Amino acid sequence: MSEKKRHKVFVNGAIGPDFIAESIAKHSSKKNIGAHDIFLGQIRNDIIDGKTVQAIEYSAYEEMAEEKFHDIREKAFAGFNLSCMHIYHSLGRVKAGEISLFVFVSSQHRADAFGACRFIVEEIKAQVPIFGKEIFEDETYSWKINTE
Amino acid sequence: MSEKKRHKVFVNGAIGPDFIAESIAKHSSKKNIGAHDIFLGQIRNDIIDGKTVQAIEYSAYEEMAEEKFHDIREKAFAGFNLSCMHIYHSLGRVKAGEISLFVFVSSQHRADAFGACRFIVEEIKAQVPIFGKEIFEDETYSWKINTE
Amino acid sequence: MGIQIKVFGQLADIIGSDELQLQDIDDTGTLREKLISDFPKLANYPFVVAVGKKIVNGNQKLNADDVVALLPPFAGG
Amino acid sequence: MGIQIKVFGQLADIIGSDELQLQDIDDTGTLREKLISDFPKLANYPFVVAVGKKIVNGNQKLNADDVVALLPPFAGG
Repeated sequence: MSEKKRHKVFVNGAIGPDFIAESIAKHSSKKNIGAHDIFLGQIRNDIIDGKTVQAIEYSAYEEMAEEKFHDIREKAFAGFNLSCMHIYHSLGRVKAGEISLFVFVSSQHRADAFGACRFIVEEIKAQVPIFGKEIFEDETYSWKINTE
Repeated sequence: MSEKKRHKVFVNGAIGPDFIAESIAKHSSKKNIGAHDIFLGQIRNDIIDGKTVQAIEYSAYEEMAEEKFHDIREKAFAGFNLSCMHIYHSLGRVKAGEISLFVFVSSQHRADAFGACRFIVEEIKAQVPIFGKEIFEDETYSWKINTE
Repeated sequence: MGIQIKVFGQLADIIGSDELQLQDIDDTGTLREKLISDFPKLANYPFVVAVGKKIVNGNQKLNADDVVALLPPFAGG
Repeated sequence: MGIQIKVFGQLADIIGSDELQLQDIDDTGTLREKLISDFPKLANYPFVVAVGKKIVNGNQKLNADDVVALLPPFAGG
């Protein structure tokens, strides 16, 4: 199934709106698609102990992360009726207001697109060894932990 | 609440990827946003009685539709913790592979973004008086009915 | 009483116009009966009546200045 | 038996390196004890051990060629 081919998930720095637009445009040739769901994770300028986050610096155990992303892909295709899916995640520094996660799921019908997109985002947060330093305006930092 | 200001929902013809990219880019200044969920409805080249859909031509009872969109906005802001939301829907002809619905929901946290986006799409399909002619390659047509 | 009716989508195809004027219509029940009598094909098509941009459930009295619309199934999204 | 360990995120801050070599470690239970004895601050930080890119639940025997990693809580997304 050529739609299931893997691409590199990690990208250096923030994910730009133009990159997202290009991804969307590429899908106009897939005319069996009726619904896309796109999740974007954006860096918040949270205030932690009185200091404002200006960026997150992401690192990962890349070999294991790639394996986990692959598992998540397989589970998403097994559990939902999808035309295609793409995941991109930043490594390195991403500033507040910029985008660090881009999940793009396409299906004939919206229920599968919505269900799979949410599943994938939850799996990424829980299963993939990615680490984030929240960097404050004075360049001190604290380590981020996924909670919500 | 300035975030809740209304904009025109209906646009003429397809919604382009560049328009979507611009919308995303505008949100980089809202640094309390952590999660965006974007739904895109794309025209499928369904085959109906042996004929292939090449486009849908949308019309609407516009005055009532605007009122319904407003109600949906109010309900979404009441039911979910949102930073902002935008809905765009095409009128006129949109070709197979092109985008006719763009729902863009932003929140601090992903649960609200996912929940609200899905709520809004379901409400649009069920509540808003929009009508669609599925136009075949020989320019004959049949009227679309939302089912799924 | 004469009322002015907006007609949308497939219903405009069947009726042959996107506007319609009818006389002696007191409520939405009478409207429905009159429409199906004038355009028998309508009996085979589901539609709803909106008055003042709100969909009517059951029967509702009509006034001369009401904005009345006939709506086929929705297809947005 | 000596094993090579990759160290990530906050744990690398605490240990002061992103790689570690330890002797006489037969299983992940012993690894945990040795780590906390060498770096007492680790006792206050939750972490998991991955062997062959899989997270270990409970205790697992280690071989010299195992790829072992110490992982702090995930923060992707």
